Amino acid sequence: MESIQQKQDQIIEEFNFFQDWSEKYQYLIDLGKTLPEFAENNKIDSNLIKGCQSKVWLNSSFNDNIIIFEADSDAIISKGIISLLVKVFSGHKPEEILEANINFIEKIGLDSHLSQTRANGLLSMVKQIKIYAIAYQAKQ
Amino acid sequence: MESIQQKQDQIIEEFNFFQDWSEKYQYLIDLGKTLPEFAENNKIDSNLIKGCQSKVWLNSSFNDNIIIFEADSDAIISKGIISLLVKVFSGHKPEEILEANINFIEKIGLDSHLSQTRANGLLSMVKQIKIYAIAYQAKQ
Amino acid sequence: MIDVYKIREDFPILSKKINNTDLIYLDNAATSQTPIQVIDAISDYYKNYNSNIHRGLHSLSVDATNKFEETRLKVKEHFGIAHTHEIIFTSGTTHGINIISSGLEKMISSKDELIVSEMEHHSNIVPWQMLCEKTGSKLKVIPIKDDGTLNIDEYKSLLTPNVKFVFINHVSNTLGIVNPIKEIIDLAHANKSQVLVDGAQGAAHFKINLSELDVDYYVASAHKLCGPTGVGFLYGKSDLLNSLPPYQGGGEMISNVTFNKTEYADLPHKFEAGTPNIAGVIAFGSALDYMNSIGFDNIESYEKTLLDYATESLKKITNLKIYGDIEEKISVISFNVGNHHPSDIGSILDQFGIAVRTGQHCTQPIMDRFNIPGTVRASFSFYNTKSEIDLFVDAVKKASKMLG
Amino acid sequence: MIDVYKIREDFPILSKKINNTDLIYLDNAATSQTPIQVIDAISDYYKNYNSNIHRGLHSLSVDATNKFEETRLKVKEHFGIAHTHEIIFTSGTTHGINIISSGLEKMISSKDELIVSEMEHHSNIVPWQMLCEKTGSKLKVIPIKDDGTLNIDEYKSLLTPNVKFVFINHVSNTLGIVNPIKEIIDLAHANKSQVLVDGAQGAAHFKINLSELDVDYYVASAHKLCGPTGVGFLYGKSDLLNSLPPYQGGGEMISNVTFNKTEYADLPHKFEAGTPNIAGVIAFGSALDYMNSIGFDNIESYEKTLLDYATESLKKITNLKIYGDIEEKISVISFNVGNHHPSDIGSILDQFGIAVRTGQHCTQPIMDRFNIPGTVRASFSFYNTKSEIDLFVDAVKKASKMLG
Ligand SMILES: Cc1ncc(COP(=O)(O)O)c(C=O)c1O
Ligand SMILES: Cc1ncc(COP(=O)(O)O)c(C=O)c1O
Repeated sequence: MESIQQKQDQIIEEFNFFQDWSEKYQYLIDLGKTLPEFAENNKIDSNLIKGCQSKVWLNSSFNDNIIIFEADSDAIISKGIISLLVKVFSGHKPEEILEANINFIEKIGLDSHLSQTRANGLLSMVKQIKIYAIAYQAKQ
Repeated sequence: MESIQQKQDQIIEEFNFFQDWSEKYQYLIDLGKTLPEFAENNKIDSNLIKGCQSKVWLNSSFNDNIIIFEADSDAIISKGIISLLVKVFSGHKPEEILEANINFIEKIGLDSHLSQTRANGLLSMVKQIKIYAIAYQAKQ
Repeated sequence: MIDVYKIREDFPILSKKINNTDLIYLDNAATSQTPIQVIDAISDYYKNYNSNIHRGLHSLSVDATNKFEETRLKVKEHFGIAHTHEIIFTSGTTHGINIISSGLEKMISSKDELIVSEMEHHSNIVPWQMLCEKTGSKLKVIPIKDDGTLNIDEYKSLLTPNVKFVFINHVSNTLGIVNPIKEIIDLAHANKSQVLVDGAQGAAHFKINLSELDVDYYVASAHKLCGPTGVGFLYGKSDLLNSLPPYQGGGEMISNVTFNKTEYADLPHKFEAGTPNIAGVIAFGSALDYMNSIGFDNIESYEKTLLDYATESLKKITNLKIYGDIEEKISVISFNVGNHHPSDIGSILDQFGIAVRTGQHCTQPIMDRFNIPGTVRASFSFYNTKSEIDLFVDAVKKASKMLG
Repeated sequence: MIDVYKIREDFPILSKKINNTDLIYLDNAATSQTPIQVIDAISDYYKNYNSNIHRGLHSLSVDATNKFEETRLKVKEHFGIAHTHEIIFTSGTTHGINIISSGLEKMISSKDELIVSEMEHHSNIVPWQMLCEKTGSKLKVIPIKDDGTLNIDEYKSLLTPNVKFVFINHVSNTLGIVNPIKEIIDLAHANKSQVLVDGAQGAAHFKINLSELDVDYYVASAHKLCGPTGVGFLYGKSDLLNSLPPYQGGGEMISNVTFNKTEYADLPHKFEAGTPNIAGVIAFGSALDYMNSIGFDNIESYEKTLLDYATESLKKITNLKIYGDIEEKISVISFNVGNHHPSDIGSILDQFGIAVRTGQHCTQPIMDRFNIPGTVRASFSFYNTKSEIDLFVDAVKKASKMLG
């Protein structure tokens, strides 16, 4: 299993190939479409992330000291973005997540190409992921 | 008895002699000081004119078809101004007062040399004088 | 007629670049842009006669007071109001509505009923819900039909003797639909109900005469009328305003203060507690001047041309659905494309430098009515051009294609 | 130290002529003048990113939202506030006080007592009188002594167990006296009473740390702090603000609206209904930056020099009486000369191009206390000079001579 940093570097490399924002958006949209189905009964208010104009749900489970994230959104670009986050964070220990330095978002220029409301939504997502990590760490 | 217009013309002529605002103010102050005493028991709320920062009282009496005005103020410049008004309007018939075209205020430059709050106060005074005239005319 | 390219020169923001392309501003229903004349009026105030008003004896204060009161006169003239003291300056539509909703607290009881419509902005819903909660009175809702218009037959049957007030927007900010407010007012008056019209969207697009409308209360915001943020006005018939208690306590709104007894000042001051947005009110006057110099008739007919052109062009896009596509509307188009989330369309449009609004537009009940998460809303103003609309329609097509 | 002549170049209005002489602006307690940096911030907003905030997805809206929220951060830093959500933007001090007075309606009963002081601005009296009228609670008044200061012994004896709230100004706008608010707050807290401080005059003249003060609520206006008109802020401890009902209903302040149930948004939005004064809030941030670039320590010590100089010079005038001539004060001098009516002095000073305020300064109880119709109030700011004070004192002498 790759580390969180390795996964970020991979994403950064991928995005380096894109010429302009439309390719980035197209990639996010495609990612959004391929994100695995999210169980309808997990679309509950307690999984909803505040601060996004679209609805974003984030669910997590904890097994063998490892957190698995699943996510969904009713907007496809949000779904693409959160699928990046799931890719980066899912399958890691709480400690790893808490220690991780999240830099791929700026590096791939998402923060400037996403409107800030989206970027804030993204921040909320990262925050929520870290909150889960803290909670599971406490459980250990 | 001179007409209202004649009295206004007289005032305009007097003010023509003044070189600057300070002479005009000095004149108003002196006028204010020489305005006859106003009976304390006439200093009642119903005689008070709204719209002045200082208190201005205007009292009137009606005899032989003629209105006599008396006025007072706790500020001396206001008192000077209202003494001009009393001079112009007192001793006239309601009709004369209602028909009169009041132009001396601008002509002597009082409206530009008085701050507008004062000028508004002055307008309130003229308005009050006309209201008295209307009331007495109705009584006839 | 309108020389739109000449007009655009008055708006510095319109030559701005967004994401390296020209800004195309189609979010006019949220806030209008500001011509240089209005911006200059604000600077002029602060550079030449900034001063607190009404109580001052010195020249600056006198100038500021006079200019401030001049706007009241302009509002009176422009909106066909009988008396200047029937105009209360507010910080915006929301503030104006809340002055009334708070004022009615003591005048409404649990037997009374209030009517709003399903297409109201939250600002014209929540204050009445709060009022009902405090007084126990009942809020009834005029439903909207599938085409987005009000169901006037339903309105008539809701108008029972217990109905004390009707709260209705002149124009829907989401659908652009112009409501038949004259009819609504006349029906209400025949029922002895009073009417407050939320004119946030109405005031900006055509000329209205409040005396002829015979409306009881009317509220609007300057920032939708080429004016500054933080300013609006409330019109009320003077006997009604006189019968309401003051809203806020403070300076200006009193004539006499002792610890035993405080007397309130006359209208309009009774409702204008504290130092107002002096620069803003003065600039609002300039905004009215500006719009009148262009002419509301010209604005109305030009915006209608833009609306028709945009509606036709958009309709050619497969799966594009417009909400409230009727004849009687201002230049606002709310739509969705297929099942794409409005925020997806909006984000992509932003990359093209096109500013539209997406979401619920503070009208959640409309979204619930049509069972959608939101819409993309493009709203045009007299400074928009047909070629902007072409670029916009083209971008919607591209966005839809990208989203697949 | 302050280079006053350099600073004056930032203020376009200070080079204005009034009645053919240079303007001498000594009405700073009513409203402060506005530096070009703040004026430019307003223009910049309208020229470059005017847009409605918070709900927008497009770039302009994002820029406007970020700049708006930046001011909240600046207020937090400047006033030593723990959390940004404890800061509510208002249209001014009066609005802030009324948010609280309206919010307390349901929390106060006829057994409760409230305390104000005899030196309050009407804005910090009338709302509490209105609250008492609605709730039947009792308003008690801390008297002032002959020297203008609060009678703290009386305050202590008024602080009985029934006292729920104390409302007090930080600095008297009429007398310039700085109240011992730390002591007042600590005494109140020991009595389990909450304290609202009216900081309209305090915030502009020295730096304060609200966390250290441990004050429950604090309100101020931007227009007294080199900022624009129509903006202010309310600070409240978050648990207290959370416990209050919302003030106005409208957009922004809700998270969910249906006709069955409406949920209010979290702080600070719960209290910020409707489109705010966006340009104004952003310019308020620039005003704080500007004043901090000069430095509040510098401002405080320079203004003290002006105050001492003016006080000494005025005292040499026969029959001139200063109200509140004590050590702990800001640069405000209220006075009368003999029996001359303050408006007579003020009118003559205006002819000399000198702007002072005359009258009751919205503090009628102070006038009643000293049995005077009003005062002449000269208030100095960090951009005033000693030579302006010389001209002012000279003009007072001349006025007094003219009046005889
Ligand atoms: C002490 C004090 N409180 C309250 C106010 C009211 O402030 P505003 O008019 O900005 O609401 C003022 C300003 O005159 C003041 O000096
Ligand atoms: C129909 C309608 N009502 C009320 C409002 C609220 O106006 P403001 O935010 O200026 O108070 C708006 C503006 O969004 C609106 O469009």
